[in-house]
Amino acid sequence: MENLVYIALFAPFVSSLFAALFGMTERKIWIGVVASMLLATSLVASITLAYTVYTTGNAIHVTMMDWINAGDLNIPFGFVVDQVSVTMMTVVTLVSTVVHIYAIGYMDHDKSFNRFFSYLSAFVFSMMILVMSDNFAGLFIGWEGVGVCSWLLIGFWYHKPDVSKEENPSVSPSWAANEAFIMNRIADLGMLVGIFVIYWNTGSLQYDEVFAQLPYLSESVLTIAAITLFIGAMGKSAQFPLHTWLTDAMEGPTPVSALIHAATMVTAGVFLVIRANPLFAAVPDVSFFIASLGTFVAFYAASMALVERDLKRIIAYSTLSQLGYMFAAAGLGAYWIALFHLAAHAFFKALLFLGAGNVMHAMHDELDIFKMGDLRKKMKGTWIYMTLASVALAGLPPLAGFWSKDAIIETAFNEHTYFLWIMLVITAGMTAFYSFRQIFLTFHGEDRHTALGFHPHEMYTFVLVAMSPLAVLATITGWFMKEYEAFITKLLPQYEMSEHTHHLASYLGLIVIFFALSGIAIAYLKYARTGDKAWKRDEKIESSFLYKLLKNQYFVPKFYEEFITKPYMMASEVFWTKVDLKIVDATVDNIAKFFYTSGDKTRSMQTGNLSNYLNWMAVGGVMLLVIAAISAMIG
Amino acid sequence: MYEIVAFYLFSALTIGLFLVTVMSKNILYAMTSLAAAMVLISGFFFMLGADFLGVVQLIVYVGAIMALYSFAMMFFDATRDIKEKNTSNALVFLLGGLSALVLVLMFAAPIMSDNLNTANMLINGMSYSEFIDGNISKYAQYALDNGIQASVEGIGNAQSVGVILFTKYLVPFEVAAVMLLVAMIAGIILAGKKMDNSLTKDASIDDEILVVKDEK
Amino acid sequence: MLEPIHVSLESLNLITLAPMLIAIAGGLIILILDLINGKLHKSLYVMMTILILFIDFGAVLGLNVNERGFFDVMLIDGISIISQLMIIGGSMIFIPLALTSKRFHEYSYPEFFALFLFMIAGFQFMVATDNLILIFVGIETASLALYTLIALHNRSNSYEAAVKYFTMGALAAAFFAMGSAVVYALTGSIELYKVAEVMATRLNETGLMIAIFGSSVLLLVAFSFKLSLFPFHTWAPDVYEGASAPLAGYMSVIPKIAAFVVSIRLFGMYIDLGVEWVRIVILVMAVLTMTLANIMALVQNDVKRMLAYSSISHAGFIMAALALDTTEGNTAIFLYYALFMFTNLGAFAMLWISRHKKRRFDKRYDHPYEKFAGLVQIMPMGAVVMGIFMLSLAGVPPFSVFWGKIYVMQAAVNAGYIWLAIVMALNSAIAAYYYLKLVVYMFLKDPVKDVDIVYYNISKPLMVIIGFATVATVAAIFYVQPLVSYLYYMISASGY
Amino acid sequence: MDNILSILVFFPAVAGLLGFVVDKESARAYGITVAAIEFLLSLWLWFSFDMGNAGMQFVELIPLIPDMGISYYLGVDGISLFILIMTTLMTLIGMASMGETKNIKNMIVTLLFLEMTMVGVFVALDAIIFYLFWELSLVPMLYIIGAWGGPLRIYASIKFFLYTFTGSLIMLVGMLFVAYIYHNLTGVWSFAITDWYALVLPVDYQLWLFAAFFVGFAIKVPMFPFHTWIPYAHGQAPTIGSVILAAVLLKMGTYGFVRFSLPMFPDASVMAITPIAVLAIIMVIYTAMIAYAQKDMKQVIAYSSVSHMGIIMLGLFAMNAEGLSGSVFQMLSHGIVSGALFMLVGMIYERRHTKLLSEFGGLAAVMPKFAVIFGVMLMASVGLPLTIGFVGEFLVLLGFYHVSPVITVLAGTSIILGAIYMLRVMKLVFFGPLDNEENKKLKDLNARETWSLIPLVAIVIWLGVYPKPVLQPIDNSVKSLLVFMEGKARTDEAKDMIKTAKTSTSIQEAK
Amino acid sequence: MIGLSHYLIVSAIIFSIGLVGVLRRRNLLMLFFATEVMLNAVNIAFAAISHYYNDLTGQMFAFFIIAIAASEVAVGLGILIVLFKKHGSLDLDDLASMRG
Repeated sequence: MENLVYIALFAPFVSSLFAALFGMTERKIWIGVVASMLLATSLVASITLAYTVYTTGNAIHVTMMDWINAGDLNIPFGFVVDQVSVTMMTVVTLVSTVVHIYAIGYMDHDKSFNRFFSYLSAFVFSMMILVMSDNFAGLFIGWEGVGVCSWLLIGFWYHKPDVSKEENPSVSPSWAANEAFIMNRIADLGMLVGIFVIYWNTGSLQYDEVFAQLPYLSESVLTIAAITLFIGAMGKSAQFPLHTWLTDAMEGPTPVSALIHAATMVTAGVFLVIRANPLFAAVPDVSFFIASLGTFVAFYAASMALVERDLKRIIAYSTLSQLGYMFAAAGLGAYWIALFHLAAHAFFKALLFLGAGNVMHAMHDELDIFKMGDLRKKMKGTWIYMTLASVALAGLPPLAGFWSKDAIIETAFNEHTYFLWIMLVITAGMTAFYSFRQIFLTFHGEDRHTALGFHPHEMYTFVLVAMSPLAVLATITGWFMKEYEAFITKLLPQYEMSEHTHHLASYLGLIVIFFALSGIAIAYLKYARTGDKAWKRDEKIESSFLYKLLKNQYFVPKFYEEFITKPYMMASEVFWTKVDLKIVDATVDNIAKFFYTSGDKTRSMQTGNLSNYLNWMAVGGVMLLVIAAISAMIG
Repeated sequence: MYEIVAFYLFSALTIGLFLVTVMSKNILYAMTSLAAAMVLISGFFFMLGADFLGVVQLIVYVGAIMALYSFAMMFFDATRDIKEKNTSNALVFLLGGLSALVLVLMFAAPIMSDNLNTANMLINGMSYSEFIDGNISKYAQYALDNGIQASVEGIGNAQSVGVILFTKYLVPFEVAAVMLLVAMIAGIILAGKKMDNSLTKDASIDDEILVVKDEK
Repeated sequence: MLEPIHVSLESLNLITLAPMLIAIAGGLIILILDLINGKLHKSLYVMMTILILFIDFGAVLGLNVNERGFFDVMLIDGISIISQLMIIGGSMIFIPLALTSKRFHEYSYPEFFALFLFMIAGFQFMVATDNLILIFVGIETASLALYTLIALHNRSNSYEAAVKYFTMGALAAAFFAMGSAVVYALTGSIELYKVAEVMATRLNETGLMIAIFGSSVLLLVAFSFKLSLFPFHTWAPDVYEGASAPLAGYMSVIPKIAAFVVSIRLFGMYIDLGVEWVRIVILVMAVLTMTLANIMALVQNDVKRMLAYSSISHAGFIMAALALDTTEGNTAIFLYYALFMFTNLGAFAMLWISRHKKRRFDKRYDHPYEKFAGLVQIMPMGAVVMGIFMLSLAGVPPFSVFWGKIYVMQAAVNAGYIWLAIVMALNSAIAAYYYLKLVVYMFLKDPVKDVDIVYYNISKPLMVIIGFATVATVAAIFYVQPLVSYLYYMISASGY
Repeated sequence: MDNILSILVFFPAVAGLLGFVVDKESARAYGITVAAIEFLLSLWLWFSFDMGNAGMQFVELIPLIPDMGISYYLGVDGISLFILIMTTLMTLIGMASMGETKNIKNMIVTLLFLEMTMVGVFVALDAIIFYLFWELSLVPMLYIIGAWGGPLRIYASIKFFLYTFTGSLIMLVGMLFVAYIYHNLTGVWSFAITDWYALVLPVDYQLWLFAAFFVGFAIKVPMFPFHTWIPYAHGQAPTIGSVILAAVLLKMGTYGFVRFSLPMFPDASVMAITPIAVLAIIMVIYTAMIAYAQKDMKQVIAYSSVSHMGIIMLGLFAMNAEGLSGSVFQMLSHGIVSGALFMLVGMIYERRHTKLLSEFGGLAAVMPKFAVIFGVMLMASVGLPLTIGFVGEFLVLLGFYHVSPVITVLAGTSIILGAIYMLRVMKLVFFGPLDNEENKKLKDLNARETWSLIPLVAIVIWLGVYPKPVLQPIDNSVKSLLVFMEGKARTDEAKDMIKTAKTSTSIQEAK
Repeated sequence: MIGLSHYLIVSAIIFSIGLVGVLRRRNLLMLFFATEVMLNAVNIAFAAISHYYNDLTGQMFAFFIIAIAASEVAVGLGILIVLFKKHGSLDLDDLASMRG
């Protein structure tokens, strides 16, 4: 079994190194193929492990070697394959494999093809470390590793110049990459502090040892640890207020968006909360805060998606929103539901992104859905996939999204947090609306793209075939919810709906479905029709305050720009030119200058005139005599 | 009584003459008054019983030194009035006054004391022998017996001076001879003709060789 | 009538006079040689001088510690022996610098060498006695010879230097004489060991403090002049500039050693007696000297003048050690000078070999910094050697002056004067700037265009001397231990 | 080879002297060979180093000036061993990577002398010998900056020299005072650090002495507000100068704290935690911000050095094994990473003769190898896990958290601010369109440059993934140091604050 | 009765006069006169102290001071002569080529 663990872990690493070897040479398709095969190997290993864990019910624990030993601190490279991590492993490797294969098609014209695969596999490797590690430090390795890979991949098209865009502070891929990295770093600091708190209070960073110690820790320690760890999670999972990077990250290539910014990396935060569930369960206040924040983000992101024109950014907002759902579930204690939604979301969201990638590919990187319309005739396969994924996202049965999302909403109801429940229900409606707004504007309605000179064409067939597993999973995942529950609750706490909720479950489900359907209906009425009733841009709405507010993302990026970035730059400049050069350095120089000028002044006693010298001598002598006389008289 | 008169007279005269020496604009007056004052100083010496010193004062100072000065004065052609720019007279006199004040204060202190006399005797008696234990020199013996006294019954000042100069102070005396030799050599070579041309400045004697830096 | 006095020869302990007599006899021999044959080359005289000094050195080495001679006028104690050794040793390094490839005025006189030997005899008398008369006569013998040696360089600046030195020296002599008179008045003696004893009994007498303070001040003025302490230092830069480079280097070390010995005897006595006031005055002067000389050295344009100020500053350093009045402090004085001597003479010798007869770089200065610009490109070895001297002067380990510096500072710390050690440290830091300035010119700048730097004055003997100084500077770490233990032994043996 | 340390110290010096004879054309090869031999010698030292022994090893003791208590006393422990190896390594690599240099022979000889002084500082166990090498190291550096530097080189080099010199003189007074106390108590003069360790000083003495040593070390580190020499020194120094300066010379300051301040003045050190921590976070935050405002690539890295040194300082005063080991490890990490970054900047400077960020852009396209290595070093610099930079920074922050969570959080902003300025450099230099014509002709790294950087990349990753071979001996020595400090501390606060590791070896061994 | 103090005070006054002379004289020859004045003042002091102590040492000192004064004059005049030959003036205000 250990070998399988290492295979699952290191196959992507090998893939990355292999691609990196050819990183500076010209594009070779077979590198993509090899990388995909290695990823598939990892997938197979993960599935085998999953099966083993499923059948035996025991976690597999391996320790590779020591990493850091200092003082009493002892951090090994240890990996644990249990129900939670194996779920993540399977999801990650599965989506990655699909994305790798997809990328062979998507990136086929890019001259940095090889480099891309190197980065992508490296990302998978980091993600595997993140999910498999048996201690917080290992988690942090993966945590930072995915951050770097994300940085590399967002900024993959580094050569693009900075172009300022209205409403949107992101100026170029490299800018977005940096933003993502730095935002994540802010959160990582929180996470580091969490690790420190844990270490100094438990003496270890191993999950099992830490969790075993939890009962002995004081409330305040637990609270601080939970809050700081959650800050880490907020960054990676782009929760408010650290969310702006995620939409900007859409500057990266679409497979990256699918893999990193939808399916895997952004869910790391959720994973952390699930992983550290004993800790979070011990501090209900923090958990409730997490749930509230999650709900808020779900709504907040969905609201911004309502008016977005950029295909990928809409999906990004929806990702944000769904992450909010996951946090809501995790915060309410329904960890396994959160994990289940995480997996389901990974499948349909990756599918959605890959579909968007197809559209982009077809539209020559044009992303404005206002410039599309009626693409379904030319891109049938993509249309089907995206519609399927959107239905799943909107939460309509029998697709995956319905089961998981419904369970979350039900949980909110069950916990008597009705406000959260209402918000989540409304958000579900909004989700359906914006998903289908996007589908309709892209694939239905009037043909707007031909006039603009686009001649879209369908993606390669093998790409479409490669996407099929995701489509299948997006459809069927929900059907296995009960079995999964049985599997996962061996590790995670069981979440039981109360009798009351159970009773109302079907009604609750119906309410959600109703909201979703009405969202779709509105979207259809507004965007899907052709002819006279075809959708037109409405100046009035677009100039309304609410629209502008949403369009500008509640002015949060603007706020950051004006109140953090610019002041920081100004402060840096002031510190350098005013404080460091004018005060600190000048002080030192002035001390030196003082000596020099006083040297010049003292030098003037050296007039060269003997008479002055004699005067000096006499002055010195007589003064000494006078001092002698005075001091003799005094003392 | 006449001692008091003589003292005040000499004092007033010497001070006056020295004042002329330092204040006069005419170098001749300055020198003459200096010589006169020195003569008067020898008067002090005679009054104090230092006959030999008085004679030396007259011979060396008034005779030799003043003669040297007058030759020098002739050489420098300095008989006319000297123009001096005295920029900070106030400072000068302040310093002079202060130093006079402090020195007077110092000397007005009870320097002589009974204490001292006994101490002095004690020293003369005792400590010569202490340093070189067991090797008491003859002179020490002598001093032990007689003390180095200025006036001893039946011995003139010149005699005592002679004794002390050629016993105890023989080394300084000989060193003074060397010093005079040095002064003589110095005077001769400095005033000599050879100093008129300077080898130090004259490059023509051995041309400065310029090593021209290699052009690379 | 006086009985004839019989004095046995042994009781005179004539051996104590031997070293000085050798020097004086040597001077006379040179004068006689000149009389017999006036056309002898200077190299003969140089070698003669070295030989005489060699014998002199041997004679000093043969002396026993703590002897008195000649009616107790001569005092051969530890410090007189080590100071004589240093004086003679320093002179032996100095005198071969006469063997330049170019002719300079002073060396054309055989009298130069005779005067030089008389001067050394003067210094030796000065340090080998505690009789104020002999000290005075010794000082004057040496000084008069030194004035002449300066003037013999024979150009306008050297006369000026000689006049300034002479005039101020005369004033200092008057102060010394007056100080001695006060001491004599106070104690009835002019022999320091007696003075100390009598003064100790009189310290408590009312109204006498003013005379005690006054006597110390008058003597202090005289020796501060010799040691070039602020504000009596004003002659030093001008005299060093006017004198020839080797003589300036010589003056910055040897006469000061002699003056320090007398100062130790004099002011050590006062401090020992418990006249704390003297210590305070000396400390204040020492601190002012090192600081002001340092900051004035900062702004100099001429290397020689800079070195002049630097040696004033070093003198301040050492004067502070004197004020400590501990055995270590006194050892520090000699150790410092012993180590400083090589470096400083070496540095001045480097200036000497670069001396032109005409000022090629500057109207006024012989050795402006520009002259040394880019020296490393023209004469790498010369630049390195000069650089080592500069670093040594700045107190960079392991070069010689560093060891002196830490010994002085350690002595200050041990005596409880930590503030003094810190002042010394800060002064060393200031001083580093101007030494570094020359290093920067030599190593980091390009040569001034159109002016050829030439090692005009170099000759084999000079190279040997500089080589010797360099080795002594660099390898100081190896001989500091014997030196320290010897000096410490000698000084503690003589009770200081 | 019991006298391996002497050989290590004097081999480069002797080689430097002999180097004067070597022909100009072959000087570089000579230098590299000598540096390589020296490096191998230091590796040999490592291999024959007894990992289990926390005390001094390879001790050599020759009384030099017994009357002053000065002896030639060398030895290494886990702390100095790796700094020493890093010194020889960085000298070797710096020399190997050196581009076209005028007066190459002088440079090589100077570097060899510099190497002697640097090695000397890290192996000296006698305060005066330490001071000797410490001061002597200024001279070659002065020459390197002054002779091969930029337009302001003379100002920069003098500033460097005088600043450090002033500080170290104050330190010298401190040393002399310690020797004096030692003499008072024992009647023996000694400057041997190990002898001094035995001194238990009153707290007020400790404070004063700590302050005296602090001035010397803080300027070298350089701590705010004594840091202003470093932008000039780096800005003007040639590449090799910056590499050595950042990699080794700065470490002398922090090493001094470990070797002198902590064990000799445990109580004062504990009292100084807060002030030093405040200075350290100012260093971390303030200089990181300044680094962000820089227009010159090299200045960014120069200021980033100061910022990272702040982290090291913080770790030194964490008073627990985690922080202290982390700090020492961070010294190595910073040495290698900043050295490499300076080398990289130097390489680009050689090509374009400018370091201004505005001149560049899009270089990743024309210089991919360069970009990759720069990226690796950048990531190590911002402390990415599995690179060398993380281990130290993590341990330091972890360790200091035990002392003060608030300060740790503030210092922890270095991982954010570091990312901000480093990524800015990355973006401005490597990303964006390649629109400057001159940049289009740039050539990627040649074989020499690549091969001199690859070992560093390898070390960065090796020690990031498996730091144990290095961390273990460091940790051993650090633990015994802490045990020693706790045993020696007089005040209760100090005893409370110094946290010895549970796994520490006994006090016996510490002595 | 004339005591020691009287003599010493006269000596002090003359010494100060000499000092004033040294300070205010700009002509080197006249300046030398002033130094002679100072030395003479000291001589008076020594002779007087010697007398009152009934001890010859003071006279010896005075004797040597006279010798020293004589040598100083010789050397001083020698230097003045070369200086005068060079500068044609004895005014020390003209002697300031070295300064700073």
